[in-house]
Amino acid sequence: MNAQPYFLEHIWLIPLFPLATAAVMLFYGRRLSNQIVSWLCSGSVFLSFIFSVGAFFQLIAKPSGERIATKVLFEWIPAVTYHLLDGRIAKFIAEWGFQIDPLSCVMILIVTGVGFLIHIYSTGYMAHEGGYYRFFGYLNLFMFSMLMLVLANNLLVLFVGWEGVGTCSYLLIGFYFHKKSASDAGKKAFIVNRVGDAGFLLGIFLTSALLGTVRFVEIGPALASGGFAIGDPRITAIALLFFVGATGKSAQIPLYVWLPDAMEGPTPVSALIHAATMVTAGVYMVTRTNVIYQLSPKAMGVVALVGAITALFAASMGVVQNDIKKVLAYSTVSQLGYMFLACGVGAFTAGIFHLMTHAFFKGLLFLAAGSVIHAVSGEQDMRKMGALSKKIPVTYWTMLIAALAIAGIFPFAGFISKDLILGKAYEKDALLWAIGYFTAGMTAFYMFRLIFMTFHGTSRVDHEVEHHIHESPKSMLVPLVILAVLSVVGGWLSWPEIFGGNSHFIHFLSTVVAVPHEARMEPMKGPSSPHGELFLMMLSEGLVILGILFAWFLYVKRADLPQKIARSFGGFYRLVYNKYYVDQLYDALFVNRAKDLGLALGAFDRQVIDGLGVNGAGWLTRAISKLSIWWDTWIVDGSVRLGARIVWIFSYPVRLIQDGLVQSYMLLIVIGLIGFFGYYFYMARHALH
Amino acid sequence: MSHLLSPSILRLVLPVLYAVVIVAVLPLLAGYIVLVERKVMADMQARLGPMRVGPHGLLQPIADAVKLLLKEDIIPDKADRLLFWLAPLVSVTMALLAYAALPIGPAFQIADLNIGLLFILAVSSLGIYGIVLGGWASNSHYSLLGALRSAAQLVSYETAAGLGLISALLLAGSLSMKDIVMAQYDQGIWFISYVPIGFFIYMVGSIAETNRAPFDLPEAESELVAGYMTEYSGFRWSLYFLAEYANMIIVAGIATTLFLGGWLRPFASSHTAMPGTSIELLDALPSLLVLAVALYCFYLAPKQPVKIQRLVMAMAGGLCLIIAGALAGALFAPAAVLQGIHGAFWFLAKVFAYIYFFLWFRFTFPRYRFDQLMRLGWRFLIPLALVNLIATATALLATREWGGSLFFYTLLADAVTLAVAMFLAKNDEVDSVVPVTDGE
Amino acid sequence: MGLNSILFYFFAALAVVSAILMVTRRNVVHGAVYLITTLLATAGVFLLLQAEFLFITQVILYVGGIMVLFVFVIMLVNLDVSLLQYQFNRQRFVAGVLALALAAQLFIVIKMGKTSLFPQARVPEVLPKNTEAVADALFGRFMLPFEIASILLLVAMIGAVVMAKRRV
Amino acid sequence: MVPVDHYLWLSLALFTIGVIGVLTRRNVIIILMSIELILNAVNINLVAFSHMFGSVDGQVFAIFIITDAAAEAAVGLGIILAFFRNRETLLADEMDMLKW
Repeated sequence: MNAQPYFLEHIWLIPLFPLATAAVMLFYGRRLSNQIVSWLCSGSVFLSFIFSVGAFFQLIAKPSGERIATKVLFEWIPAVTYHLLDGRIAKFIAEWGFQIDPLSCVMILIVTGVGFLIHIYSTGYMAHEGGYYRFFGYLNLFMFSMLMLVLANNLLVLFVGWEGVGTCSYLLIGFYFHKKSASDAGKKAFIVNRVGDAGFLLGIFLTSALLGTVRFVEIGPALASGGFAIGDPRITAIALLFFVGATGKSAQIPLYVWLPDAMEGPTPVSALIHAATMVTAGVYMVTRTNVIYQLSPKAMGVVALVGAITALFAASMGVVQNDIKKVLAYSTVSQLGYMFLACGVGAFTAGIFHLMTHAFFKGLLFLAAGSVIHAVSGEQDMRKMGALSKKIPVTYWTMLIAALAIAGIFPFAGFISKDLILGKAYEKDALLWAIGYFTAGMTAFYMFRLIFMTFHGTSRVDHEVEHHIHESPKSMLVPLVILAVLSVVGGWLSWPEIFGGNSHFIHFLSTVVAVPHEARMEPMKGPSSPHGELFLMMLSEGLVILGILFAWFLYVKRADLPQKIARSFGGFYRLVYNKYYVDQLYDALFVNRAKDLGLALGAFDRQVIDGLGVNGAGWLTRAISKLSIWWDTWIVDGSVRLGARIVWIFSYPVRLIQDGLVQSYMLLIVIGLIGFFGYYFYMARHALH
Repeated sequence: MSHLLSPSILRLVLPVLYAVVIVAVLPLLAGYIVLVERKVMADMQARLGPMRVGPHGLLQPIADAVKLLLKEDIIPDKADRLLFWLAPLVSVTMALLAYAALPIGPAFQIADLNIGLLFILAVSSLGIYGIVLGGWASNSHYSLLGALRSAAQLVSYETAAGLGLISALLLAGSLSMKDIVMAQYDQGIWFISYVPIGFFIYMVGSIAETNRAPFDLPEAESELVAGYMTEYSGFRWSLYFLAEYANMIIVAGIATTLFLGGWLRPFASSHTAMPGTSIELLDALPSLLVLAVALYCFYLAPKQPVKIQRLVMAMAGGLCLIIAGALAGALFAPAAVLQGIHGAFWFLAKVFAYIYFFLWFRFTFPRYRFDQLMRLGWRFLIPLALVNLIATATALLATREWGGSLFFYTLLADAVTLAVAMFLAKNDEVDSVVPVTDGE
Repeated sequence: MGLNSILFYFFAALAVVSAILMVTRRNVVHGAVYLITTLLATAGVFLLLQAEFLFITQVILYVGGIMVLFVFVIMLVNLDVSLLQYQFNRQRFVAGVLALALAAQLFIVIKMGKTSLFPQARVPEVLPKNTEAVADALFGRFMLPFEIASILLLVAMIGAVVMAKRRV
Repeated sequence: MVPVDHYLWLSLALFTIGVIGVLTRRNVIIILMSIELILNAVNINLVAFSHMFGSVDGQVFAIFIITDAAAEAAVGLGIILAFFRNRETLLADEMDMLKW
């Protein structure tokens, strides 16, 4: 392997910095002051960010065809030779390897950049919380896992990161472990994720069994050499299993239920893990394995459909939520649906692009929401807010920018990425586009419902809280401002060509998505015309503005209307407000059945195994040992004692000599000497004669 | 006359003569050392000391001796008569026997044994019996405890002191006292400059061996009345006393011989003749020194308050003047006589300087507790002496293997030893916080 | 009969008489003193045999070291009661006879060997530097035994310390 | 000039006295001292022969024996001290616990 430039050669250091500080925090953190903890943790993430930027620049310095670098630290599972399902022999190698290409480069920039900002934010937000070092330890452990995930060069290492982020998510959701709802939410997230992980793991097994490799760079060639045709059911199976994993991690139907509950964690955690980075791991994974998906139109269809339905479904739930963070959580689920929709229609790069812009504005939304919550002394219910815009102006303006971005107002970041997806969806299927289109309108509505309920109208803040409302400290505001700027300009990285741009970002990523046997793909439906694209944009812009106006009408102009509407659509409102009773359905279908199974197994354990097996064996052993005791006492011991008695009798005369007196022993020595000399004299005389 | 002084006769006669001189002079010397001790003590405590008997108390030792001899000789009722009688005799015999190998000058030595140093050590180690048996024979608890303490102390510190001596022995390469001095002459340097730490160890060890303060536990009056000497009185007691002071002189003599160049004058190896004569420049030093003392006496004489004191001071000055004259006159005598007289002068000067240190320590340091004493011996001095010995041997080996200055290497060795000493002292500090509860 | 012979017989008589007194005395301290006398007399014999180093070793180590230890221990465990007890045990007569028998046998051996076993005493070479010669032998051919002896001493030292501790 | 066998007679005498002491005395310390006497008798032999053969080997052995005697005395006296502390006796014929 020829030597790579410095930062590409040392990409393995990027996850190592947070790991080191995480170890320090978790082992020694208790003894460190908060200031040292802040400096250490933020510093290590910043260092990672510097290395990521360095790697980015050294990567784009290369010609576009060669933008990939691999670094293998050591062989993790040594080579195992085995038979593939079709009888070929393959060598399985899993190494602790890192890979950087445009896709992972984008991801590490997002993770370390947004992560660093959120670290800064957290130093302000968590300043007065107990377990400061613990929080930062978990956070840095998460950074490590996430970076492992996106830098992995094979599925197994990716899976390690995947599980690592899951664990950290669990730890951080349950950070306030003394609160039952928080620890329950943590467990829920963990268990629901296990379902998806099981699918992912099966997918990895199937991949290694079919293709004989888990390295990303070798999957494409393996597919080609394996002779898998488009639509091969085995490939579809892999793709669907992977997608099961992705639905778990990225909160898609049917495994989305954990994400809204995950809002029990501290707000920076929601921003970092449950908006910007971890939940997008599924999108990243699907994109990373796009060669597989591209071979399976059916799987692609499933991905697109699930994404679209999730987007709509979650948006509808977001409309009626009153908890500010829950609204954002459903919004996240909805936006993730967009990304999967993009992947499903083959626009992987558009999905990643939306992932990035979403990281900016959704991270910003969460952080701003955290700032709001901070301002109103921990209150999260929007019904108890209102008219805050004057009191916390920085938070207000940054949050407004984020809302505009997510709603998709031109020229904010969300507009560009979302319309890219909608455009691609339209090219693929008009129905998908229609769902996405409608969802965009709903997004604009609920986001501005949030803005208006929180910042405008009349103040519904509790009286005693009223006095304490204050703008957050600088450490929280600076990240807000930076993210606001990014939410505006983030989209310009890929300025659409119809506006005279050249889609830099899309081209940058395109090498990752380039399919080796693209020729076999069925051609896209109808080439898009610039005019059509422009038309679609106008159309969605119109709907978005309509949604904002509607929100304004309902929550500012006629603030009494929403309750009336809710009352007149009572049944439907309750259905939506209770999240379509999905949690109850899952409880009835799975959770309680699992509990029943556990009870049944417990009963079996007590009755059959303990009762019959263990106690029966015990009784039998006792019976046998009684017999054995008799044998031991009378036969074995008896014979021993008999022998001893015999020896004792015969040894009696010998014992007389051994009287324990040292001098009589010496006397015996003297007698012995005399005997020797006597013998000597006898022999001497004998010899003489 | 010449046939009487023939070498073969002299070889037999001279040792006997020396022995007689030593045995005769030693009690007197001991008495006057006591006087000096009392005077020094008085001076250090800002008082006059004995002044009554004779001018400036000069006849005090003789009065003391007479008193002791005239005292009633008491033997306790239940004492073991044989051993009670034998013990002081053993003490004083062994002390005097050690003088047999002590070279007071190049010729002034009773016997030049080739194991001279070992002989002195052996004989002085037998002195313990005098103390132990005497303490036991007195049939008194104080005596027995004193004797046991003394035995333990002597055995402990004999080791340390012996190990300290060996570092100098390594440099000399001989056990003969005379050869040791000659080795220092040949190397042109006193061994104290090579092994100062060995000298220090020997000094501490020798104080303990002679039961002097601050190591005078066997006869600590506040605890044991007078230790092993409690039941002794009169002449027997004075024998012990004599033995103690004789031992002081012996250890001072050993230290002088091994570390301070014996009878050699300072810069013994440099020979610079006085211009125009064959007399060496440095040989004039003794007489000049004594002359200075004489002049000082004359200076002080008129200032004395009482007439008799003025007179005595002037007489002392005159005496010194005579001695100075004799020392100066010896310059013109044959070389052997010159060396004999000057050697004795230098040797005695060094011995008295060493003994002065003894007195000084006695009036300066408080007494040790017994466990502290044992800890100092076993946990500080002996390890230190071993390290010093190894370091010195290494220095010698380094000089032999790589060449270069022995002084440099021994300097390094001393530095190492000092570092170890600090370590040991620090350790001791830590340990001494813990009270000793498991002792006898 | 030269001076050497006179001294030898003097020392020999002193040694034997003190040895007998040592074995027979009732008082242990006296016994120790007589043993010391014997040892010193033996040291004198060594000196006559021109073994100066051994002489000094005998005096320093045996008399000045080991016997001091003995005297020390005797004083620690001194019991007035022991003076009133029988000093000899039950087997004393048998033992005495047997010991004398052994002595007689040895006497015969020496008598027999005097002419045949031992060569006539040579005129001893004067060993001018006895200490150096012993040292050369000790640190030359007998290096290994010397080291073993030092190990033995170390073991004995540790053993003695352990023994003498109050609680074992 | 003293003949060699005279040293042997001296040695034999001391040896026999030592053996008698070991065999007949009750006091343990005397027994130990008698053992020292026996060792000393051996030393006389060694040195006498060393002198006779004009070699220092015998003296070296004597030194080893003295070393051995020192070790033995140290351990033996340690045992005596420990024993005395426990049993308040020094008589050898009262020390008979070490039997069958």
